[in-house]
Amino acid sequence: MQYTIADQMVVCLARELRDGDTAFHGVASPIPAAAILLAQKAHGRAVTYVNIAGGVNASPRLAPSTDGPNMLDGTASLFGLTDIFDLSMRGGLSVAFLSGVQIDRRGRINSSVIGEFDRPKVRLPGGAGSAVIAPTCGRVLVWRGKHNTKALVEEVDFVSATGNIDVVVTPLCVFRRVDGELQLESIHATSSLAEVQENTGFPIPTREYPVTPPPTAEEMAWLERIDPDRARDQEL
Amino acid sequence: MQYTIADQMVVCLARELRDGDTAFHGVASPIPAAAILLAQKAHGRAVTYVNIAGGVNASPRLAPSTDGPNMLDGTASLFGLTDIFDLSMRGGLSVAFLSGVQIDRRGRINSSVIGEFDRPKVRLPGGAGSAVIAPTCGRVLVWRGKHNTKALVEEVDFVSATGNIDVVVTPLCVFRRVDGELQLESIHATSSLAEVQENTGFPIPTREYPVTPPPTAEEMAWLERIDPDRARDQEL
Amino acid sequence: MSKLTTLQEAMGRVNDGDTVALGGNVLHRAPMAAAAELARQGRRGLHLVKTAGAMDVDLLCAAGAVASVTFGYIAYEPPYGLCQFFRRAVQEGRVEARENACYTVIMGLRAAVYGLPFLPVRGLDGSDLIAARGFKKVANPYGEGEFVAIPAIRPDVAILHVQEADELGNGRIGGPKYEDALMAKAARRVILTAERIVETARFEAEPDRTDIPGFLVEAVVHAPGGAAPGSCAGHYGIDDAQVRAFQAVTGPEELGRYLEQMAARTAHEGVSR
Amino acid sequence: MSKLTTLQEAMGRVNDGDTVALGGNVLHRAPMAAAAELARQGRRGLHLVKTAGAMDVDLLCAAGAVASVTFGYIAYEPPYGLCQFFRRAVQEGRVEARENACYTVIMGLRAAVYGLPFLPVRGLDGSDLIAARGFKKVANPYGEGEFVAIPAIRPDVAILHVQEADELGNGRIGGPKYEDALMAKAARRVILTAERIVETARFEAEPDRTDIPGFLVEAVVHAPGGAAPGSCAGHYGIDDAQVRAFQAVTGPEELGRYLEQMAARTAHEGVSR
Repeated sequence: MQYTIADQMVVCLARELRDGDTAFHGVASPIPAAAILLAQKAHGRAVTYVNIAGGVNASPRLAPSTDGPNMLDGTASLFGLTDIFDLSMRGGLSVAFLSGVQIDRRGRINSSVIGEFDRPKVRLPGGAGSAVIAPTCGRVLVWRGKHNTKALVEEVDFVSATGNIDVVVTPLCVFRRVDGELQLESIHATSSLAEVQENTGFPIPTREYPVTPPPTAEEMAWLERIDPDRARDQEL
Repeated sequence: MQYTIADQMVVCLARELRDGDTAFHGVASPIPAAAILLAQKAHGRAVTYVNIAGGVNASPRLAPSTDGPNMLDGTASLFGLTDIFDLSMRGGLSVAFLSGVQIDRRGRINSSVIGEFDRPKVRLPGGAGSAVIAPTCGRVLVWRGKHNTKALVEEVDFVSATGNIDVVVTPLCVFRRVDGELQLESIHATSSLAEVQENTGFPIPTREYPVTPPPTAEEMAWLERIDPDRARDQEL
Repeated sequence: MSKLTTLQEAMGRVNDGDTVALGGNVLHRAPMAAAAELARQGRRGLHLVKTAGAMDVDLLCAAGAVASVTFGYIAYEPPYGLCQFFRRAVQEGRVEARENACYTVIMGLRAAVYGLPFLPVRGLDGSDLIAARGFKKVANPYGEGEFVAIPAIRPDVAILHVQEADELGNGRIGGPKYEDALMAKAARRVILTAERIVETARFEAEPDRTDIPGFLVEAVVHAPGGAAPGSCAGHYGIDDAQVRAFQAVTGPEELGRYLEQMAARTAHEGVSR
Repeated sequence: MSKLTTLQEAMGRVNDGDTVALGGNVLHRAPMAAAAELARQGRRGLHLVKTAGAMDVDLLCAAGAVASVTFGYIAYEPPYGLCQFFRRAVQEGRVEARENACYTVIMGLRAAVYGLPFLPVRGLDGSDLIAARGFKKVANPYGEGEFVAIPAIRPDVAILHVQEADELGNGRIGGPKYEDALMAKAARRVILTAERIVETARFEAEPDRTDIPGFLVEAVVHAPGGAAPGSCAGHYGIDDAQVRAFQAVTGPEELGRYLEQMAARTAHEGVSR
């Protein structure tokens, strides 16, 4: 079956969601948006889906922007970013999807700067809500559209956010944080251990790893309906 | 011309309002509500009128309750109690109408208890918002529907609220706070210095006092339109 | 999926000793049917939270259901006077009066919404409430100023009466909103009683008008007349005779009859959807 | 009574050095026409405030109008990449990047709304932002716990683009609300630009749908297309060509031409009411 790397990433993230979860994504997040919708529709997960634009269990037709008016399609109430942050602060958000420019071995995220904070070599976008969400929400699912030694590093230049990071999904593989360190959990069928090792800034032990289960036909059929314009591919 | 004591009190309070004021009243406040509406309509004062129910420049037909749905009549937005408190805290509320069961010589208000706080002789309703409004809003206009030595006291049993109290209007007279003490400013035409002295719990110097200007015919005509059911009389 | 249930079942979810926030304000849109049902079920030791309460608080005090009330104002508006059951219960030491300013109730609820144990607040300067309630202070770490710290108020349950709800728990309030939406966010659990149960499509058509998001709500009760004898905007005004009848109640037997009558009115009107 | 004025006059009320909150989020309902007019008028030293900004912030940085940006996120969403003018200005030391979490921008604005110099906040644990930004801490006076204190953010002016406004300043937002209403309350002054100017009766008919109460607003500008080339819910989507044309601008002359073209589009469409 034909599928893209984005499809694989969406499916990996969707499979992380559980009945009873309340899950959030912010801006620039078509892959997480597709993952939440896939978990609800294809996997039948009872997930409460809140997005930055204010939709609650909305059914948007996805676009590269995940902060626009389409994100309210089908919502019965507005529960915007401010409400979502508050919810996380009081312990009511079980899953958040976060990304970062750098992610390090300990699962810490940098979206702020390369170099000095006050006079950076590269000014990055900023961590958005991650600094407050990561320590307060139940589980953080991290995705990153690039996997190279600049993205997956031994130690971030700056800790924008750290906390309950559970999983990191990249175009090559899936990491899970165990005892405070990212461990390689599975390698996508489209990649290899050698490729992961070569493109990761921290050591990956050489041993047998499972192959990430690829998207099923049913998942792909649902993805076609959820994201017919393939916004998810724009992230890679 | 025929008028009631409540009419006189409304008129006294209305005359205190100035162009540019933002004025608030809470529950159980038909006299202040009538005063604000009178200042807007009869005196042509450019007052922004916010009420506890959320009305902004509403034109309610008054009722004994000043917290019900009628208080939204004609409003173009909702700006409720929470918003009004916040507004006062950031310095944006210029006038608040407050009452109290006891009011003392220094203009302090007690609506909490007679006797000990924890095991009171009389448990009063509570100061509502007065404890935070009195110190933060521009000017507090106090009204009290009874004038006797239990209401106007040398010293309150409990300070529910204190702060920018400017004027106290009673069925008998008008006090203004000068240098931290209430001073008798005028006596209503329906009362006398002897009656004020007899019914006030702190000394009132014997001298000539102005007569409070009674309601004018125009004011009375407007009051008839603003409060045709005479909710204002219910307070006395 | 449906969260619709009976008033009896929903109020059965409130436990003795719970902290209970009540929506509405004075005699307007207070959850009266719910309060009466709690009283009828003999709930005990409740810690009530409300900015400005009236008959809801008074009725629960009359029934002996209350351990404390956190409030800014507990009284009727004219012409109904004070809440005599509340007043006597406090004076006799049966109920603790945790007086706040209405705003400090709001700030306490906000602290709970923000996941904080306290919030600083402006105001209260010179008020004996600071000492009487044992409020502590925090200093501004960036400059001058000390501020009273209001402890978080996190209700176990918020009981709110709304004009319209759907079976998923979405709620729409007509007329004044009061502090209901804040209570819904501050509380661990939310129970709605509603004049009308409507289709979810109605909320989807105008989601900006939904005051209570359904996913915060655990139970919805169809309770037409649920704010009576207080008012409910767009439905009914204050029922003067019934308020006065309650105020005239003396003794538990009369109160019992009054509560049964209230229950009968709601049950009768509540048959159809 | 009418607060209606021209975009030129309204933006003339913004002073060099002002702290300016911008409504909307990324490329959605940002006050683009207003930002372009500020740039065209040569405003300098602005302190911008926004949770998630994109072309509005980038354009003002390109024009050299900006001294600092208080933000959680400054970038486009895919496929437009980073805000290169902002990025270079920060890297070259011309603009100070006051990075926050989006939530700490919100808490800073809330502090201003509540008249407080700071608010405690949960979260931020382990983030280098605490040290980098010099955030101090406050202790919970009632028990365990220390919390980062976020200094108040009180904008001199909030500039918000809304779908509908009346001449009194009432504003209604369609689609996502973002942080606009909070900004309106936090700021000393509020300026609205609006797709449509409507009669006040429209607000009076549904006051619960008014997002910005008119009495907080000092000027209203009829600016159809005022969020372009970003989107405005119910009116238009993102104008891909115009976003890319801006990103391709090199040098002040090209920028000047781009700004004049934006101004011409708004002025042309803005003639009739």
